[in-house]
Parts: sequence; C-alpha cells; structure tokens
Amino acid sequence: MSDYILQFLISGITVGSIYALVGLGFTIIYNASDVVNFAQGEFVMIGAMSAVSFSIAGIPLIIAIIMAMMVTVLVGFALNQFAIKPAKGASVVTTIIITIGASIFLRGAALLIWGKDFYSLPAFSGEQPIHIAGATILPQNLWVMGISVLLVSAVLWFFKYTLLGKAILACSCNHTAAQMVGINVGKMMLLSYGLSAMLGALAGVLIVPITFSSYDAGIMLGLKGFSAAILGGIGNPIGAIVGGLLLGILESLGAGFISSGYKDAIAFAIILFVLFVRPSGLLGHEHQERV
Amino acid sequence: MRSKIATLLSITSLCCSIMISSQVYAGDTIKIGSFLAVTGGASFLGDPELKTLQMYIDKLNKEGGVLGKKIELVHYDTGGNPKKAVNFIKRLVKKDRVDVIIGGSTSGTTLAVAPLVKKFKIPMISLAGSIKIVEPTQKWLFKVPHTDRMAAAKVFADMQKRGFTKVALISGSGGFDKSGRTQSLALASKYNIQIVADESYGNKDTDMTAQLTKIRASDAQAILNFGFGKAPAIVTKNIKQLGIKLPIYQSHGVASKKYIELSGDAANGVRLPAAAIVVANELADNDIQKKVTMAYKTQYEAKYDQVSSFGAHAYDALMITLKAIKQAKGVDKKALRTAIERTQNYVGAGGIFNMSADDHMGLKEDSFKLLEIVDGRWQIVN
Amino acid sequence: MNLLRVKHLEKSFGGVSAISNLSFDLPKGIVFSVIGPNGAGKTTLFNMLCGFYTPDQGSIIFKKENAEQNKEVIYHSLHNMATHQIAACGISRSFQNLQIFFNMTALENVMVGCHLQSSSRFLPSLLRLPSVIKEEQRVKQQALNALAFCHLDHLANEMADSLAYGDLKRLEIARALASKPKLLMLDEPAAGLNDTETQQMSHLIRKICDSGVTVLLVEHNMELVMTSSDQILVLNFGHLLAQGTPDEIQNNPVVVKAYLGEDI
Amino acid sequence: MKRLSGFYLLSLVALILPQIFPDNYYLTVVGVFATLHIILAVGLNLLMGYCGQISLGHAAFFGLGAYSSAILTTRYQLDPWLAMISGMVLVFIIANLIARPILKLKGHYLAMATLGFGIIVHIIFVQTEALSGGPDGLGDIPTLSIAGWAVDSDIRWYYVTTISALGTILLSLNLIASRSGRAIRAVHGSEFAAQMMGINSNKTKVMVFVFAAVLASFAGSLFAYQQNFVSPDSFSFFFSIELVTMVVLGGMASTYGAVFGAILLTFLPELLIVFEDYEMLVYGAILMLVMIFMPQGLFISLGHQLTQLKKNYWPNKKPAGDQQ
Repeated sequence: MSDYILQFLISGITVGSIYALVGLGFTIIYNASDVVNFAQGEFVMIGAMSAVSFSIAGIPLIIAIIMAMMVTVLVGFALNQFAIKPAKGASVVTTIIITIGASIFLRGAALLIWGKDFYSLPAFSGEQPIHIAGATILPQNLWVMGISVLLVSAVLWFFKYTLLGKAILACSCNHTAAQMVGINVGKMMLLSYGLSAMLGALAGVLIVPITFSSYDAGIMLGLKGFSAAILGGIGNPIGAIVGGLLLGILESLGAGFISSGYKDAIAFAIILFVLFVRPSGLLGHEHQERV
Repeated sequence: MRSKIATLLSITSLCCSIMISSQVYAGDTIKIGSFLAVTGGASFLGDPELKTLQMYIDKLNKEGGVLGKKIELVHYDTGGNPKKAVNFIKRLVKKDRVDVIIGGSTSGTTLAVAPLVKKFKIPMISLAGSIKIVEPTQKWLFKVPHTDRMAAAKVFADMQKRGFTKVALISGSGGFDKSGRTQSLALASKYNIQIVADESYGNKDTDMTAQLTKIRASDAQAILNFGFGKAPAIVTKNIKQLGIKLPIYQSHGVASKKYIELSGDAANGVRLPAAAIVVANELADNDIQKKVTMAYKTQYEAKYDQVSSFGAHAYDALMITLKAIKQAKGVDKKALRTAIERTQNYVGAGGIFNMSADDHMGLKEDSFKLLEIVDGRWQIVN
Repeated sequence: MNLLRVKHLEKSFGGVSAISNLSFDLPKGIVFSVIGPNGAGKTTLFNMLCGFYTPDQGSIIFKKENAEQNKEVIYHSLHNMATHQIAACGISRSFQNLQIFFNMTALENVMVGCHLQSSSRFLPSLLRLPSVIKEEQRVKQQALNALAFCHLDHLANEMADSLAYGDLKRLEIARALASKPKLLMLDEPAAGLNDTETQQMSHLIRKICDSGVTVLLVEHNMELVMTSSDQILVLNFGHLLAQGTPDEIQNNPVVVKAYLGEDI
Repeated sequence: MKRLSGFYLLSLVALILPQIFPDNYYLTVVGVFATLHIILAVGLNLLMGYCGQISLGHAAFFGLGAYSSAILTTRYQLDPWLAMISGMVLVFIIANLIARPILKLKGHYLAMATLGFGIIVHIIFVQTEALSGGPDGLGDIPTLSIAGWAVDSDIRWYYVTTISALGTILLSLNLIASRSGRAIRAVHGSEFAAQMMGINSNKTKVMVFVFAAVLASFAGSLFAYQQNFVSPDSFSFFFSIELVTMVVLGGMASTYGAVFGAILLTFLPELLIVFEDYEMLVYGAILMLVMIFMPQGLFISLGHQLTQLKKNYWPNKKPAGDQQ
C-alpha cells in the first residue's frame, strides 16, 4: 500500500506543478490589472503548439522554445492592447466575458493554423523511467518540477526584490497612486501580460511531451489554473503554487483511493469546502469591509 | 418608456429578417445530408469522415453523378453536441430537404436524433460505434462501423487463446469508451475471463499513473484500454513508465498511425482489432478487400494526411447509399430504405456487408482483423 | 426617559483598543452629538450600535416600542442582533462615505427605505396581486413625502448616480427617515458641504428632531454641533471625557485641554 | 397598464410570427431554443444583473431539471407533469442547501464556487450510468401533453415554450417593480445600506438564487420533453458560460436585455455556420468587441443610442423612463 502513496504523490506533484505554473500566470495578471484572464490556458496551448511547429521545421529544441515564448508573449501583448486596455474600468463580469471571448478567439485561430490534430515533442532527456523506492518517474517529470521551482522562485524574486516588480504590484493596489509617483501604468500592464504569457508558454513546452497538445487543450488547463489560483487565494503568488500542488495531489489521491471516475468531482468538492471555511482562499488575505 | 418600445422593435425586426432569409429550393440534384463532429473532443472521428465524403462526392460529380443527377452534400458540424445534432437534423429535413442522411460521428449524437429519423421517415446511416444504435433494430436507422461488442469479442478471443483469465479494464469518460466498457464487462465471462480491475479516466486528463498503479497491484495478466483520442496514448506511455510488463490491448478507437506516433516505442507489442483499411498494403493479394482498401487509401492519402478507419466508415456509408440509390432508381425514401436494408455482400473498406431486416449493420466478427504494433508498424496477427 | 443605554462597552482591533469601558444613556427626543478627535472611536461606536461590529464586552440596550403599558420598561439587547434586526427595532443611519443604491433612481432609493413599513412577500409580488399594487402606491407616496421633507422631490425620477454630492447626502437622510426610525444616526452629515448647505443641514436636523425622531450626530463641524445639539458626549481614545449641554462642554477644562492643548 | 406596454408588444409579435412564417426552420426549431434560453437568461439576470451575484454553474440546475424529468418518466413511468414538478422540488432543495454557504463568497471566489458546483453535477451525470445513462445519454423521453393535446410538433412546442418564456418575463418585470425587487437591487447597490434598511441580505440573495434555479429546472424539463433525449454534453460548463454571456451581452440589470441577449446568442451560431472553419474565430471576436465597446451590454447601449437619436429629433422635456 505504501508504494502507492509515493507513486500517487509523484504524479500528483507533476500535474500539480503544471497547475501551479498556470495559476501563477493568473496571479500575475490579476495582480497587475484585477483581471482574471480565462485565456491563460490558451497561452499554454499556443506556447506548446508553436514550439512543436518550430521544432518540426527543423529548428533545434532550445531555439524553438525561445521562439515559442516570444510568439506567446506577442499574443499576451496583443490581448492587453486590443482587449483589456480599451475596456478600462469595466466590471468584473464584463472582463470575465472579454477574456472568455479572447480564449474562444485564440482557439479559433489555433484551429485554423494547426488544425485538429494532436502534437507532441520528444521528451527533453529520453523516456527511461527512473525508479525511486518502488515508484517510477519520467525524466520529463523531473524537468517539469525542476523548471517550475526555478520559474516560481524567479517570479517571487522579481516581485519582491526588483523595482520593476514592485512597480507592477503598485499598479494593482492603486492605478492612480502608481501614476502619481511616475509609474507608466500602461507599460507595466503590458509587461505583466507579457510575463504571464511567457510563463504560460514555458508551462506548455514543459508538458507537451507528456500530455500532447491540440487546439482545445487550453480549456482544461485554464480551468485548473484558475482553481489553483483561487484555492491558494487569488493575487498571492505563493498561494497559486500551494493551490496548484494541492489540486494535483488531491486529484491523484482521489483517483487512487476513492474512484478514478469522480477524480475531478472530488478535487472541486474539496475546493468548495476550503472556500466555505476560508472565503478568500488558503493564503488569501481576509480584507475587512470598511464602511 | 418610448426607448424600450423602440428597442423591442429592433428585437422583432432581427427575428423577421432571419425568417425571410433564403428559402432556397435546389434544382434536380440528389441531396445527401450529413452532421459530423468535425471540431471539439470527437474531431478525431468527424474530420476524416467529412474529408472522405467531400472527396468522393466531388469525384462522382465529375464522372456525371448518379442516375444522371449531380450529388449535393449538405453538412453541419455538431462538435459532438447532441443538442446541435437534433437542430441540424430538423434543418436538413425541413430546410434543406435532403433525401438521405449519413452521419452521427458519435453514439451520443446518433441516439439523440434516432426518434426524429423515425418521425421524418428518412433513412440514415450512422458512423458511430455503440451497439444501442442497431439493437433493438430501428426501421430507418442503419450503422456501418463495427460495434464495440465485436471489438471486445475479438480481443477476448485472442486473450483466451493466450490463456489469460484475469484482465484489467481501463476506459475513458466518452460515449464510445463507456459503452465499450459495458460490452466488455458483459462479454468477459463468455470467454471465462474475470475483470479484476475496472478503472476510468477523463478524456482530457494528462496523467493516469494513479489508476495504473492500482492495476499493477491487482493480479491482472493483461490490460484492455477502451478509448479514443489522445488519452489511450497517454495510458500506453504511463504503462511503460510504471514498468508494467503486462500485454496491452486497445480498442479499434485508436487504430490509426497517430496513436503509434504519440505513444512512441511504448506502443510496441500493443494488440488491437481494426478494419482492413488500416493494414491495406499488408493485406495478402488474394484478400477480397485488398482492391477496395488500396483504392481508398491511395485516393485519401494523395489529398490529405494518413488514412484512418473512421474515414473508411464514411466511405462505406457513401458507397452503400449510392448502390441503394441505383437499385431503387431514385430517391423515394421508402424505396431507398428497403434498398439499403437489402445490401448484400458489398465489399467495403470496413468489411463485407450483408444487411437484413434484423441486422442493420451487416458486419460479422471476421471483418475485424487483429493487429499488433511491431517497431512502429502494424502487423496482422493470424 | 432613556431611549438607549450603553453599559461598559469594550472593543479593540488586535491590541488597539478603540472603545474602552464606555457607558452613557441617550434620552428620547433630543439631538445628541458625539465629538472627539480623529481615532477617538466615534465611527467604531456607530458601527457597533448598528451591528456591523460586535462589541468584545458590555451591552447596548434599546427601548422597545410602546413598552410602557406595564410600568416595567422592556429593552432589547442589541449587541447580539444582526444589522437588519437592529434596523427593525427602529434604528437607522446615514453613512460617512455615501452608501447610495446608484443602480436605482432617487425615488426608488427612498422606497427601499420603506422596506420595514411594507410587507408584501416574494410570491404575491411575482403575481402582482392587488394587495401588492395598493401597497406600491402607498409606499411611493410615503417615499415622495420623505423626499419633500428633505427638499428633493424635484429629483425623484433622476438616476442616483447623476445627483450632486449635497443632494446625495440629503437623499441618504430621506431614505433613513422613510423607515420611520425612533433613533436616526448621522455620520458626519456636513462633511464636504459648503456653508449654505451646512446651514440647510442644521435646519433639517432640527426639523427631524421636532418631528419626534431622536438624532445621534457625529460631526467635526463644531459650529453645527454647538448650534443644533441638545446634549454632547466627548470621546478621547475610546474613553468618555465629558457629557453635558453645549455650554457646559465649551468651557469644561478637561475638554479644552484635550482639544486645544494646554497653554504652557 | 402603461408599465407593461413593451411586454404586450413583445407577446403580440412572438405569438403572431408563426402565423406569418408557419414552417420556417429558424422560427419553429431555433425559436424553441431561443425561448428556452430566455427563461434561463431572465432567471440568471435576476441573480447576476439585479442582485449582483455571479454564477458560472447555472447549467447544473438546467441539467438537474432535465435529468429528473428524463429519469422519472423513463425509468419510473411517472406522468411528465409530476416528474417536472418533482424535478423543481428537488432543485429547490438542492439550491437551498448550497446557496447559503456559496453566497457568503464574493466576486471571483463566488465565480469559482459556482463553476465547481456545475462541474461536479456534470461529472455525476456522466458517471451514474445506471440512472442517467452515462455519456450516451437517456432516450425516448415521452413528450408533454396538456389536457390531451399532445405537444409533439415544432409549432406546438414553439407555443408552449414561448408562452412559458413570456410568463417568466412577466414574473421578472413584476418582481423588479415590487418591494422584494427593490430589496434585491438594494443588496447589489450596497449590502450595508440594504441591511440598515431592514433587508436580510443573505436571505434575499438565497431567495433569488433559488428562484433562478427553480426556473432553470422548469426550462430543463421542457427541454427534456421537447428533445425526447438528454445527455451530459448539453449541461457542461460551456453552456453555463454561454448563459452568462447572454445576460452580460444583452445588458445587465435589464429583463429585456436578457431577452435580447438570449435571442441573439441562439441565432448567432446558426448564422455563423456560413463561416465554417472561421466560426469559432468570429464568435470569439464578436464577444470581445461587444463587451469592449458596449460594456453595459448591447440592449442598453442600443437603447441609449435610440433615445439620444430621438432626443435630437423630437426634443421634449420628459426625462428617460425608469429603468426596466
């Protein structure tokens, strides 16, 4: 029984770190512009698909990945310039619909460019499973976990110790105040969308050897990323990571011990329970309504 | 108050303008209606099916059509959504006035429109797998693809031959997967096989190691995975990742090169039942299906990418329909239905069809070939 | 005869004690002002009186409607009641930063004020039974009267978000009055008003008091406080400094010291 | 009754159309879906537009209504009307149970909770094969018959669903112009001020949530009888998103806005078929463009433009009517 748990944890952490990366993308955009970007899943898909196309065209893997990141960052810029910026000051619900419209639009574009087929990239360092105390893990899983930890710490460092990162956080607290102290809010927003798109693309490239990608692969990832960000407490980068990992582990334990058919139902039921107990997520700050 | 009345008029004018839009009446052509899941989760099925229909109808029209009339294909994409399928059937019958319908890539969409087909008394040939479409037999409803029961029977027969008595079952959440699972559970005892594990996964899931770990712990001697799309490829790779050495059986849902490509070398050794089309060039020259399958394969791969058994279903449905039209010398729905029902030893890509009043599919188990993947290529197991 | 009695009230926010051991009685039918420097605990007191914050200790009791038949006066203890229950006892308030229903017209805002004065339930409203139509007419008239009382009847059909700041202040008071409260709490009604508007506000407060509604006023504008209050309570860092008539408070040495500091 | 003049005009037009275009596909087939969507959108508009509580899981109640009717009529041979009512009672209970904890949440957290609830219900539809027939759905559901008049043709269904939709619109108009309606809108305006006026804001939010859910269950039962078939795909989270889009696109806090949004979003996919592969691209673009340039929604913005236009040509003193 015990070697199950290790295997469940390993697959849970692998899937969880993907959700965490996507959740982190949600948090960055939410931090900068109070917008929950439902097109985040599409950033992951576009990153993966363009990386595959570049590598099929014969470009070596590393360069293909960098080019894929650039393509997705451009898409992130476009989303901010043409969709979010003109709709300044719109209500929560309106921005949700705008980002949902954007995700459908990007999916339609992907359908035209890449068609309906499934695409995959060869694993970065082979498919030889590694055995650890009864449980096995793929090298690609280690890549996913390793790079996720790297990216997460880079993002935390960026927001904590760089002036640019603080400027973005300032924008989210109060646009007008940020402008008063000379921060170019427009540029900061653009940067945050670019950063989140880059994160999404990297997540996409990391997982495509394991999960393959198609034009509509972004939907489920976007949904799980949103759940991870909410579970951890929207707006809190560490919350997104904890939420993502927890969601991944919950899913694999649920599938392992209770029933694999109800895997997602169990995960969402637990998220609901957490929200009822802590209405603003695990690590979300409970802001006191001021009258 | 006045602003509201003005805008209410804009609602009604919107509706009227749509009503008046084209009520076109086609000239003297044979109209074949079709509704396939070209996008969405089941695009794996609908896309090759549509391409096949369009390709062959263009070819036929260039050769003068049938009975001197041009054939017109009227197609709508359901994306696998039954609600849309019902809408489109009514549109095909009421608005486009089609003579016969080829369609329903998925069992869900086919079963959704079955009552309407009966009400409109129009013959329809479905391309979906579930046995519920032809059992109990419905007067106006036919089906070309092999049933999931036949696939399960072929797999269990081979398992019995190899002496396996304990088998693990893992299936997806789609209609095809679930009905395949039900048929396997029902049929296993006939081949004195015991299902020792019954796991399932979501078709969009990215990792099935949890379920497979439970299977590894059971005393299963082989694994049967009923599914289609990308999930079975992930299952195959996970099995290799977990170092599970049990022989793997798949369903005819993944009988395509894409499955081999995605699973990589984890696919080697996997056995699955499939129609002859998949192994067209490996068929022996005296195999009566050789000519038909090779013709279709070369035609399809000249224009599009690799051939898939789902495209072959559309090909068979179209050919059966055209043969019936010639036999019924016209498109009277009743005569057309009887002609289709009397299709006898038609050699198609999917197998040899012998339909009758109480068998609206006409394929026997032998039309399935058992294949094994040997270093990235199909090999027929006899 | 006391409308409201506060006994040993305690409230602190994580170590910072906003209100400590506060006790006072609020007699019926007067304008009772609470003054004190910023951070003295005025708004916290207000929020506790209407149930937004629950006190750590102490009790707040409020006279029940027509409780005098038997001589013993019955009081509600407010401190464990929900806001809407406290409102039902006859307490209403205006807010420091306007809490107007901007998605409605001025008239509809005040008609919401009549919520406690009307009783049509969900299902009858759905079917628009005659009883509902009759009550709608009555409520509309009652709201118009409250608007007229505050000189706003000409703006009845305007959307709330198109009204001027001064009008919105009086709209909030009209809405509170429409619920026919026994105690009306005004949270800095004169804030942001120019002199003439402050003058109008002072007349309005006096008019409200004369109509039988006890007024509890929190205000920084000393001129307004001194002219329209009957009794004043002075708070400093959550403690009761002094209580009395405007003249007593004006030359009470402790108050002067706290407010104007000591001359060396 | 001047207040309902818009409503009478809409009913007149809706009931006359089938006489003018008796066998028109768009009217009788797509029209039935448009009216079902109106019932759902008007209910959801009360919850989202007027009461300000977002719900991304409304399709779950639509599904629960459809499935209770489907299961009770096929597996237990219950009379369709009885099945519909027991479906609504079941949804009433479930909605009450989950409304209290869910409606304590705000903004994105409320969106997540309702989204999660919708997905859980969808998974239950897929997994409980013995009862719900699993992904292949449940077939041969009997149709509805009103005192012997079997509702089996498209025209008859058009009348049944249109009358139900008009009834729903009337209920919504009456509710909004009443004490409870103002309480609902007050909770959206400012929850503190509403409580101060004696409104129990939690109870009001739960009441609207439950009312919208029961309406959705009613529409679900009609849908099951009209289609004679139900399957989980029709009640997925995509449909919840579609419903929210209808309300927001049409115009929040406006009953006619929801009606306009429902009609538009039902006909749009039909009209976009001509785009074939570009359909998804165009659909996404339309959503974005309308929401960016008409944040109040299509109906209200059009309404303003028309009143502006009218003001320039016939400038008269009377101010704009109250907000319906």
